[in-house]
Amino acid sequence: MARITFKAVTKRYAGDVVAVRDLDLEIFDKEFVVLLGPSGCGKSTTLNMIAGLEEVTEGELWFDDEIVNTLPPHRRDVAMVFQSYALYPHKSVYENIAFGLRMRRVAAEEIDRRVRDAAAKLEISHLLQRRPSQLSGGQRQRVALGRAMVRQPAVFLMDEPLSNLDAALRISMRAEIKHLHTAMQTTFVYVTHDQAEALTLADRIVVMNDGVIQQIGAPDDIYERPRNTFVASFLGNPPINYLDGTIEGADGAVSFRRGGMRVALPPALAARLRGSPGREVKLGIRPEDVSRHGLGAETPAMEGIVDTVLPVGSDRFLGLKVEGCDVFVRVDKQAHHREGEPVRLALVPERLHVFDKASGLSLLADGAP
Amino acid sequence: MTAITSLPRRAARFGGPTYDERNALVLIAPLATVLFAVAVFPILYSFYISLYGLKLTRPHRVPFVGLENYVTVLTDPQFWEAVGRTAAFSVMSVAAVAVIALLAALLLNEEFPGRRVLSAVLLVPWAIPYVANALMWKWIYDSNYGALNGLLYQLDFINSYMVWLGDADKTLALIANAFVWKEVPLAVILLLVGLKTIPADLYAAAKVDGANALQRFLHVTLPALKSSFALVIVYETMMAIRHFDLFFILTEGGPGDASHVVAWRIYVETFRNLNFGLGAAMSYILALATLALAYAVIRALAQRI
Amino acid sequence: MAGPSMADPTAAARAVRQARIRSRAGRVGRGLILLVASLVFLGYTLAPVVWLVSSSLQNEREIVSKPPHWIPHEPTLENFAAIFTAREKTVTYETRRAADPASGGFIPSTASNLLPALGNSLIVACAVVVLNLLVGVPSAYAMAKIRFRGRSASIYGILATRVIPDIALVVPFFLFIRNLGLLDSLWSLIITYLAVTVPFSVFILVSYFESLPDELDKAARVDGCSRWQTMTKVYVPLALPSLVAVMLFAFLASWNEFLLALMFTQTPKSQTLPIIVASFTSDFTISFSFINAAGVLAIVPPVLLALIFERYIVSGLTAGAVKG
Amino acid sequence: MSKSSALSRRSFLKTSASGLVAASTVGRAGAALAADPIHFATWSAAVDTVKSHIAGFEAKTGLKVDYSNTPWAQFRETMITKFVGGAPIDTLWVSDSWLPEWAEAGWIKPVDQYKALTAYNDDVDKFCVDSMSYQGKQYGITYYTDFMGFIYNEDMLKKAGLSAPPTTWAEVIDQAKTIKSKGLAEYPLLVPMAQETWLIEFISALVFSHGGRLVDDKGNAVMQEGGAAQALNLLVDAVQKHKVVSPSCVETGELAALKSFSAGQHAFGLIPKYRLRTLNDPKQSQVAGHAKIALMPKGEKGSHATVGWMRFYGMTPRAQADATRAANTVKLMEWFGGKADGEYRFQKLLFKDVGAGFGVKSLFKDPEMRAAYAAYGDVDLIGKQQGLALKKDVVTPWFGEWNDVNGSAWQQAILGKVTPDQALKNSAAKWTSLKKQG
Repeated sequence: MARITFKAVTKRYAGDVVAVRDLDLEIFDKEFVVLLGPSGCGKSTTLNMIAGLEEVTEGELWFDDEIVNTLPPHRRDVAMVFQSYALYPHKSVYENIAFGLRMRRVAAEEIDRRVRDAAAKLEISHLLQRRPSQLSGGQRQRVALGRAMVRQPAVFLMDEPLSNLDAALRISMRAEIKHLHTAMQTTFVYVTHDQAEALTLADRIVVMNDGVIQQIGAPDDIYERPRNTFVASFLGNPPINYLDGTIEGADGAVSFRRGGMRVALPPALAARLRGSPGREVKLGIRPEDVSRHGLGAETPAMEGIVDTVLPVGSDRFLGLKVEGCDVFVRVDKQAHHREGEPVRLALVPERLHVFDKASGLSLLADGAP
Repeated sequence: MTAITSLPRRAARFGGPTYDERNALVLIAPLATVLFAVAVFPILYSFYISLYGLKLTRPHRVPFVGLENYVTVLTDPQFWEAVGRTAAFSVMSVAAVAVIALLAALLLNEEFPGRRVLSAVLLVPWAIPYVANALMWKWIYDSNYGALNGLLYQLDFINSYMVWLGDADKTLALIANAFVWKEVPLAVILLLVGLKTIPADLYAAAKVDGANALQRFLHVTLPALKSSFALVIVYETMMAIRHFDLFFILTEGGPGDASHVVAWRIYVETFRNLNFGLGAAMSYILALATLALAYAVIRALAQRI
Repeated sequence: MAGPSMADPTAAARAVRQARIRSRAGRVGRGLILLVASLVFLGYTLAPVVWLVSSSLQNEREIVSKPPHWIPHEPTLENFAAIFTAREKTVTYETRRAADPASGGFIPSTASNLLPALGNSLIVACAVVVLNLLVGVPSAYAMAKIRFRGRSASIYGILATRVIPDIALVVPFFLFIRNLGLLDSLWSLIITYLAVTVPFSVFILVSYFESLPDELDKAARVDGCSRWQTMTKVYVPLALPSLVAVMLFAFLASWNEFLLALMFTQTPKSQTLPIIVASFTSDFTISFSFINAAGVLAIVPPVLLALIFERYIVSGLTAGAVKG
Repeated sequence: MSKSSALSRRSFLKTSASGLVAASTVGRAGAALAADPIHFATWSAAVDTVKSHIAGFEAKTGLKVDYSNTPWAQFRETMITKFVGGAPIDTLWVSDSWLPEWAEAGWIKPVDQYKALTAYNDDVDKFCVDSMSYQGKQYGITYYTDFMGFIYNEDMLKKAGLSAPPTTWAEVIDQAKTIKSKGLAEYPLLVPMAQETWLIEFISALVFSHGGRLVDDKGNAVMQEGGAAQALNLLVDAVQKHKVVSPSCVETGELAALKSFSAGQHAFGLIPKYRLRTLNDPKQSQVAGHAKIALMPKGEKGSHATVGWMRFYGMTPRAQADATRAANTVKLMEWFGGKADGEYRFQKLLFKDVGAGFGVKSLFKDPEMRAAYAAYGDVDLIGKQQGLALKKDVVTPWFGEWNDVNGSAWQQAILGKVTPDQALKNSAAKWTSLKKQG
C-alpha cells in the first residue's frame, strides 16, 4: 500500500558527521526490502528516516505521491519492530499490543478483536496479561511483532529484530516473518547485518557501507554478481577469496596471472579485458566455486598446498596456500587431503569474479571500466 | 504529481530548526523562561548593581563607581579574614561529612536485620529544616541549660558548665558539627547510590584472588566510589561555602568575629548596612570563586577518572 | 596442603571443623561490629532530635534543671496546646498580663502565627513541587531524548545556575521580586524556590530518562505518540521513582528554605514556618520549651514525608533500573 | 558607553533605589480607605499592655489597629526590610540610635506639622525632645525614656560582709573578688556584651562613667583613648585577670542578663533601670526585694555618669501621604505617647507593668507613681542618676554600620583575640572612614 522513494537523501548529524550520503532508492509497494551492511553503514538511519524518527537533512523522501520529509512518525502509517523489542515495561502484553491502536483512536471492540487475533496467530494468547519482564526473549519478540501487526500499517519496519535471539530461534523466526509478509501484503523494510537473514527474507537487498548504497538487487543477483569487493566480501560464508594479479592477453586468450598461476577467463570477461593487458586486478573465488572433479587441461584450475583441514559434517573446508595467499575452499567430504599435501582444484569459469584492484569494482558489472 | 519537482521548503536546508528541535524548544521553553527570569537576569543585574555605590540609607545619591566596590572588598583585610574562616569551616565540615558518610554508607550497604530501620532513621537529619536544626543545636550548646553541658557533666568530663558557642575558639567547630550532622545523610545517599552500582562479581573475583576485607575495600570499593565521592566533595563544598542559616541563628557572626564568614559578611553588608552595591560586589566575588572552585575540582577529577 | 588432609580423613574432618569455627567466629565478629556501628550511628543521628522532642514536652520549670532531665518527669503537652489553640484575643486593661515578657516562660503572641505559617509552608512547597514537574519533566525529557544543537551546553548551563550561592542572588532577587510587586506574597517564594530547585530536578530526571532505552521513545512515536504523548504515556510512568525523588527533594528544599523567605516575607500573611520559628530563637522572652515545641512542629511534616517515600530516594537517584 | 546612556542608567538605578523607599507610599497613597487599619509595629515588649491600650483606642474611636510585634533583637532589620519592601506601616517604635539613619533614608518623617503631637513637648524632659529631633526637625512623640543602672544584690553583699555598694570601678572589682572568693557567685559582675541592639548602651555607660566619650563634639572618634580605653581595659581585666565577669558575657544579651540576675547568680550588674520593677517582683524574680540601684561607679577620672536613651513613636511617609490616614495615625500616636482620655494612661500602665521610665515631668509628682517607685527603688537616687544620664554620642546616619564593627571589636578584646588598644583603633578607623563617606 505504499511506495517509498528516496531522492538524493543525505542525513548529516551535528559536527558534519554524514550518516547517509546521496541516497537514491525506490521501495515498491508490498515489497520485502532488506537493508544490509555492517554496523554504522547507515542502514538504521535510513530505516529511522522512513519511520520519521530522524529527519532528512537534504533531498526528498516520498511515500507514494507525498513528500514526508518533515512528517513526524505519529503521522506516518508505519509500524516498527526493534532489536531490543522496546516493549513498555509498565504495560501488560495486551496493552503493549493495543497501545498503537489506542493512540490512533481505534474503537475498543476493534482493538480487542485485533489484539486477540494477532495473539492467536503468534501463539501468545496465554501471555496477554503478563508484564514484559515475565516473558522469555522469544516471547517478547512475538509481542513486538504482534504490536506491529495489529496496526496493519502501510509500511512495516524491522530493525535487527532477530539479533537478540539464540541461533535456533532465529532461524525459525525467519520463516515466520516471511509468512507474515505474505499474509500482511504490505511493504516490509528490514535492517540486518546478517547476510543469511537478508538472503532468506528479501525480495531485494540493499547493501550499504559508509552511508552509501553499494548495490541493490535480488538476493541471487547480489550473491552472484556483486558490484564490488565490498559486496562480494559481505555476502557469503565463509567469505570470498581474493588473489591479486595481472591480466595477460596473449594469443587472443585473456587470462589472469599470479606468479606461476594462470587462469583463463571466460568469454564475457575476456571480451572486456582484451584491450588491457598488464592491468592489475583481484580475482575473486567463492569457497564453494571449486571442484575436485572435471579437471582437464583446458579447465581453469588452482594449485596449492593444504594448510588446514576442517571437517564440518556435510562438507570439508580446506585452507590452502596458493601462490603465497591464503585461500579457503569447500570440498565434498570424500576428499581426503592431508596437511602439507599439494592439491589441484578446478575453478568454474563463469563463477569467477574479477575486480579492478584499485577501485574494487567488478569488471563484470554494467558500466564497469 | 507536480509536487515531485517542487522542492519542499525546508528539505534542503541545514541550519534551521528541525521538527525535533522545534519540539525541544517548546518543551524547554518554560524552564528557560524561569531560569532566565529568576537566575540569569538576577545574576547579570547583580553585576550591574555592583558597579554603583547603591546604599539604601542614601537613596538619592547613587554614584557610578566602576570597579571600586570590588577594590574595596578585595583590599579589606576583614574580608580576607572572613574568607579564611569560610575556608576553615568548609574544610572541617567537608572532611567530617566525607569520613562519617563513608562509614555510614559502608554500614548501610551490608545486609543485616534492622538495616531498613537505620536507613529510614538516616533521613531524619536530612529532612528537617536548617532552622530547626539550628535551634536544636543552639539549645544543645546552651551554656546554662544545654544538653552538651549536662551530658559532659553527668559523665564527669567537666567539673562545671562550660561556655560553648560563646567561646571564640570553639564556635566554628561547633557550627560545623551542626552542619555536618545535617549534611551527612545526603552524602550517605549519594555514596549508597555509588555502592549499588558496584557489581557483586567484582567482590567475588577479589575474594577468589585472595583479597581480605580491607584489601577488597581498598581495591574494589574505593576506586568504584571515586565519582560518587567526588560528587559528595563538590556538593558539600558548595553547601559549606554558601551556608548561612546556622550562622544567622547560632551566633550572628560572633562572638567577636569568630564566626564572621563570607556569607554572613554579605548578609550584614547588604541587609544590615544596606550597602547593596558593595554587597553585590562581594556576592559576585563569592559566586565567581565558587564557580572557579567547582570547575577546578570537576576538571581535576575528570582527568583522573 | 589439600593433598595430605584429603589423604587422611581425620585431618580433613578437623580442617572442616576448624573452618566452620572460624567462619562462625567471623560471623559473630561481623555481627558484633555491625551492632556496635548501628548503635553509634543511631545515637549520633537520633539523640539530638530525641532531646529536642523531650524538651518540648517539659514545662518551663523542668527545662531549666541542672543537669537536664533527659526524660521529662512531668511530661506536658501545654506547648503544643498553646500552638494549636493560640488565637488573637482582645486584651483589655483588666485582662492584661502585667508581668513583663522579659521574665521568661512566656508564650509569645506570635504563637498564633505558627499554624498559618504551617499552611503557608505547605502551599508554597506543594506549588513548587507541581511547578517543578510541569517545568522540569518536559525539559528533562527533551534534553534526554531529543537531539538538538546546544543540548549538553544547556545541561551545564542549568547546573551552573546552582553553583552560584543563594546569598549572592538575594539582592537581585529582592529587587526583581519587588519590581514585580510580589514582596510579602507567597508567589515571591514559589517563583524563586522553583528557580532554585528545578535545576536539580532536571538533573535527576535527565539522568533517569537517559537510562531508559531510546528504543522505547522510538517505539512510542511509531505507535502514534507525539513527543508530548511519548513523555506522558511512556516516560513519566516509567520514571516514577525518580519523579517521587524529585518531588520529595523539591518539597523539602521549599519547606526548609530560610534566607529568601527571610528577605521576601514581611508579615504573617506570607511568612513560612522557618521564619516564625527563627524569630522565636532570638527572642529570649520566650520559653525554651515552647521554642523547642515550635521546632518539633517544623520537623514533623518533612520527616514524615521522607520516611513515607524513603524507598524512592535511592532508587530514584539510581538510574537504569528499567529494561525494555 | 556614551555619557547620556550612563546618565540615564544611573538615573534609572537612582529611581529604583528611591523607588524602593517610596514606592509603596506613593503607590498606595490613594488607597487609604476607612476600613484600612492603622498599622502599628513595635518590638515585643509590654505586649499585653499595648494590646489593652489598643483595645481602649478601638473602642473609643471606632478605628481599627493592625498591631504587630517583632523581637527587639531583630527589630531594626525587620523594619528596614519592610521599609525597603514597602510593607504597610504607619507608626512604629523607634530607638534614638536609628533616628539619623532612618530620617536620612526617608523611612520616617518629621511630625512638626501635627500640633497634637508637638503640644506635649513642654510636658516632657528636654532630653526626650532632643533625642527625637534631627537637624532641627522633630520625628515623633515619646514612648519611654530610661537610663542604664548599676544594680546590686543587697543580700549577696551582706552575706559577703560588705556594708555598702561600691562607688568606683576599682571597688567593684575588689568587692567582686571578695564575693567570688567566698563562693557566693562564680561571676559576681554581670556585663552583657552580646552583639545586639542593647550593646551600645552598655558600652556607652561604661565609657561615660570612666569620664570618656566615644566621639567628641565635632563628631571625631575618641573611642581609642582616655576613658573609653580605660573602660575596655577594666572589662578585659575583669574577664581575663580577675575572672569576675564570665567570658560568656559575649553571648549574654540584656534579657539573658536579666534572667540570670533575677536567678541570683550575680552581685552587680549593668541593667536598664526599669528592670528594677521586674527584679523586685517575687513572681518573676528570686532576688525580689534585694535588687537595689546604686549610682554608676566612677572610673579613675570619671563621674557617676551613665547613658540615657529614649524610644519614640515615629511616623512613616505612608501615613503622611494621605490626610485621613495621617489624622488617624496621629490620633493613635497621641493616645499612646500623649494623653488618653485626659491622662497619661499608657505611661502609667507601662510604668506599673514593666517599670519603664516616663519622660513626662509631672508624673514624678503623681503620688500613685511615687508610691509605686518607692516600693522597689530609691526615688531620689533614681532622680539623681537620671540627671547624670548622657545622650549617646555616636548617633549618626552611619551608626548601624559602625555599631556592628565596634561591637565585635569590644568582643574580640574581651575574648583576648586582640589587645584592647588594637580593638579600639579598629573601631575608630571604621568610624573615621564611615564619617568620610557621609
